[in-house]
Amino acid sequence: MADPTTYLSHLELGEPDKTFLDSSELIINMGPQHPATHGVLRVILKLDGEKVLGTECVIGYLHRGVEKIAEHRTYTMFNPYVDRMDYVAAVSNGLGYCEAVEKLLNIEAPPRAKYIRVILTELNRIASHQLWLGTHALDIGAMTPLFYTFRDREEILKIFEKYCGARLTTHAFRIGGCQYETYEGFEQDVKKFLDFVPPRIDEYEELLTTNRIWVERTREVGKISAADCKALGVTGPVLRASGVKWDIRKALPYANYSEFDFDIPTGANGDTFDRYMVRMQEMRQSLRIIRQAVERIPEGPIMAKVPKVMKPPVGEVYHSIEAPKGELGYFIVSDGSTQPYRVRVRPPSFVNLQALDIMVRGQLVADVIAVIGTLDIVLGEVDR
Amino acid sequence: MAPVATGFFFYFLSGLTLLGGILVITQKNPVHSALALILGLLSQAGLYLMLYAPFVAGVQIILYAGGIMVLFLFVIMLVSIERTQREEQFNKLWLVGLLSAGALGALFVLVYAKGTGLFPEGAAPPAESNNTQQVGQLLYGQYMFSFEIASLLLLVAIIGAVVMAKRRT
Amino acid sequence: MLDYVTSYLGMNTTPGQAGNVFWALIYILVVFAGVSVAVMAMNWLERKALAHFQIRLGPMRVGPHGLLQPIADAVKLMTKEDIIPAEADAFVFWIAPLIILCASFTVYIVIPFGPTHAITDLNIGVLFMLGVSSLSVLGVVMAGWASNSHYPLLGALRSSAQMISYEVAMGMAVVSAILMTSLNKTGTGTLSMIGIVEAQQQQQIWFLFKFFPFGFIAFAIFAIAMVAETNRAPFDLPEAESELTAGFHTEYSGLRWSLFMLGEYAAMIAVSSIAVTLWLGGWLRPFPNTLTGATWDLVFSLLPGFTFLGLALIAFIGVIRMPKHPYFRIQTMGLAGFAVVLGIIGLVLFIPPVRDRIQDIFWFVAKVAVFMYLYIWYRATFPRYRFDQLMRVGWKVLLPVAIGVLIMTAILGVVL
Amino acid sequence: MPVPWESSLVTQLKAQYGSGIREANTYLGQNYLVLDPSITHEILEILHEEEEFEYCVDITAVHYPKREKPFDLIWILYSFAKNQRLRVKTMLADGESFPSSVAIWPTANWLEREVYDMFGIKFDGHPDLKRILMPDGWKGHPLRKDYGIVQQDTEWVQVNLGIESGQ
Repeated sequence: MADPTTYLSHLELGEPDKTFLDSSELIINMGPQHPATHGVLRVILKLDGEKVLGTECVIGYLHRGVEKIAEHRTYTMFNPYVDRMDYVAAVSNGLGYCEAVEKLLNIEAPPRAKYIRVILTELNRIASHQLWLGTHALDIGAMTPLFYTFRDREEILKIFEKYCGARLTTHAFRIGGCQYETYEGFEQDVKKFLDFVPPRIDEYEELLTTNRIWVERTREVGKISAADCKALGVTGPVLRASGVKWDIRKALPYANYSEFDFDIPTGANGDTFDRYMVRMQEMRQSLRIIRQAVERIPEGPIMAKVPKVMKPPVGEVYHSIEAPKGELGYFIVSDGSTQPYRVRVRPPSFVNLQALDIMVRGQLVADVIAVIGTLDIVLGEVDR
Repeated sequence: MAPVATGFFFYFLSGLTLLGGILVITQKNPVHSALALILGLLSQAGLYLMLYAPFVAGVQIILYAGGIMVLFLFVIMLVSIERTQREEQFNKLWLVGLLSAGALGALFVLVYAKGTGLFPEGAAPPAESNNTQQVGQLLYGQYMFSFEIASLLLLVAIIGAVVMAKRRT
Repeated sequence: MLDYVTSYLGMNTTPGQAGNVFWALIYILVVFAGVSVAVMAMNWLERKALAHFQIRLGPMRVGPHGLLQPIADAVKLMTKEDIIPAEADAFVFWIAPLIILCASFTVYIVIPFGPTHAITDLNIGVLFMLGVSSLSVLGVVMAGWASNSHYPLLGALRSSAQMISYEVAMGMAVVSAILMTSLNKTGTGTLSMIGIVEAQQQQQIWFLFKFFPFGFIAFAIFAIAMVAETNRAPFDLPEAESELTAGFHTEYSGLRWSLFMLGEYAAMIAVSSIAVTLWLGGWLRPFPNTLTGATWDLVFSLLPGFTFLGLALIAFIGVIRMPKHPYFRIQTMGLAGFAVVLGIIGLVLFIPPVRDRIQDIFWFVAKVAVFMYLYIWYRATFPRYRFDQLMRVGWKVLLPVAIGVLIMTAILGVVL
Repeated sequence: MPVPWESSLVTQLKAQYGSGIREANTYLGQNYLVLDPSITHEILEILHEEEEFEYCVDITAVHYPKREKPFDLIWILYSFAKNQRLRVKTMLADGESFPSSVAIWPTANWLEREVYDMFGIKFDGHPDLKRILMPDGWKGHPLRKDYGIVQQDTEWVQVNLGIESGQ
């Protein structure tokens, strides 16, 4: 492994404060094995005491070459692979990929399939946010919320398991609709979950939102302005917490999101606390969407007429959805054969992670942890 | 309540103090020096206890060993150890060193020879129970002025430190 | 020989003051063993209580309800490989955990579990306790430095700054309690731990409630500072797991690591004991002045026995609720045995001579146990402070308030 | 089939650059421009400065080994104000480098590094052009079509991992 200092050569680092001790800067290698880097992220920190002068992310430890694999699989065969990128929001990944291929094939999923997709995707969003909340709180030192969120996430995973037999990498959707009809009692299960989870979200908030230490640890930490967000391509809750009311579900609706009534929660300061509040609100909005969807879900087929052998016409398409972490896009090039010529995944975590450096400059080591947590990255998606 | 093995403990603690002192100046690694200094300070606290001055002993532990030495270590840890280890440990002023050591020795001998009157022999040790009160009454009564002057000195030092730290901006 | 052994029994003083070396040794052994057992019990209790806070079960495998888990842990830690990193300063690395352990255990010399149940009673008792417990920071700093690694070094820097800062506020709060002792008939205060409790007895009030709210504020400051002093959540920055992996003891393993843990828990019990002694009336039972008379004395003296009987009952309920599967037979028997032992202890505590002797210790331990529970509660509830916030709380909030309380206590003491 | 994209932007660009705008089409409701490499960087700047495409969604490439200019370099842009997405495409020869757009969109930093890592396209003026997902010192650019799916840098694996093969 190369000397960490070489990685930092290009950074324009501020001079450390000159003290009478003239303490030399400390270079700390955080990760790839570290309890708070959420996987195998490696961050090289340049410190003056505890103050961060600069960071450099070293990623790729989990690189599996998903995009290369896609070129050697048929469209259908590649579908399960996308679940392995953002594995805590596998359903969203599948939705994005299926819709992109459907667009390329110029087919449309039937209404019932769309409703099922929306219900499962929004459930997955809640699950992803719950996992984020638990680990983020754990990073900042509050142990207990982790177990509460995992307890409640379990209910979502149970619904997934009953629906498609898998809990994490669900492979819930197929190109053209859904493989499975909902199971007996699906709607009851979802409705039960809708009644059961809002008090639980209140419970998390009770533990954290009014906790003075939590507020002090998150307010004014890792601030990022709306302009910086746009310039760095940061999307999702991070962008919304900086005050930009932009959500692909509203801006460029996909599936049948345009039929539902929901709000886009935004923050004002763009700090860690705002991002926390935005995600908490998003969970409640997702519940709203699911409630509407469950009440209105129509009868009918769940699979469109899809050719047995998928050969999309020559052309390319870019389709993106609002994954729990931000804009998840698929750029697919077809050469008219059964295999995609090129699949490019635009991963939200990868792009958002770029903002880490400007978010932590001049702050303390403890804030780096808080900011990594608040960016809500999944290394499987960063490295693909 | 005769103390147990007074003689043994006196020599033991004195020996430790001397050992600590010697190690402080001979150790190359500043952290080891600081640790030796702590050893010396702690055994001094033991000597104070033997002099029926438990309050002074307690203050010695809490201030020197617990407070000041931690700050020492704090500073030492921030300084590059490798550099200090390469440096020459003793400078070459043998003559001055010998002279001052001789002068100090002479002073000790002088005091020992002439100063017997200063140390009343067989003075009854003060009762241990109100030692703290006595220290307090002396400090805030008889030696009030010098005590306050000393605290003023510390205040000056604090202000100086703040000024030095502020200047860099 | 026998005379020498029995010579102490009739005395009304601690063995240290009596100069009785033999009994002092016995006391030291008893306290050392007791504290070690308490640390193990605390270990089990913390994991169990924390687990129940977090809707988990906690240890369940080793022994009934994980009761033998601390022993299993101890065995595991002792048999683990003892690693000294190649780049470490071996001597300092070796001595650092010993310093922490010594500092935490030496403190117990002056802790009064009862009017005569202390190893000795120094007349600088409180000063001695603060001084010796402040030495443990040396161990932390040395451990962090000797590991020759960045994370431990940062942990050591944090902890030395933190412990020194909070010691100041802590000392101020302690001084205001000591001032209260000087408000007795003779007008002289005391630093002796036993003397402080006796002063509360004479003045017929726990210092917690004296000059309300000033006694209470001083106590609160101490209660906060002592959490910081022992590096526990929410002030556990030196060993902040998510930031510095394990802080100053990142490079330690096996037995040496367990010495750190032993020292930490022993220090927690020790500082809680100071708080109990200074503000909560030490070994005095609740309401010694309002609920007087032979009947109340009897009622309160029966409580220790009932406490153990209650614990036995809980264990017995556990036995009943054990699954009936033969796989659990040994565990059920073990738990039943534990219940019987608890019950026997409870019954023994009803025997009048034992009852009278054990009361003081019972109340002292019960009060300390409340603090131990608070430690667990904090850990389950609070996020961690950031370093600058920690310093701000210490220097800009706790210290000025402590000085203000000190001044007010002095004024009220003279006026009233 | 792609249909011509009619808009004021296209008209304006065509008026200014003429044949440099090789295609301006809409396919499946998605607009894209195919530009001559010599003017692409300039147009990207114009799109950012004047047309409010302030969000660079993605930068990627596609490899067509049989073509004369084998690389498609693709920018996906988005305008918050217009709520419009736009794809800009240009073609590059192997070994040809292209001006970096980090100065236009800072987000291009990592995205261009990934393109370099996966395709070997160099970006001039990039502040820190080095591999991002593959290890430093790896030979070959995996997403090129001539790079086999089980191919690996055997030498790197032997030196750095101390094993014969990563497969």
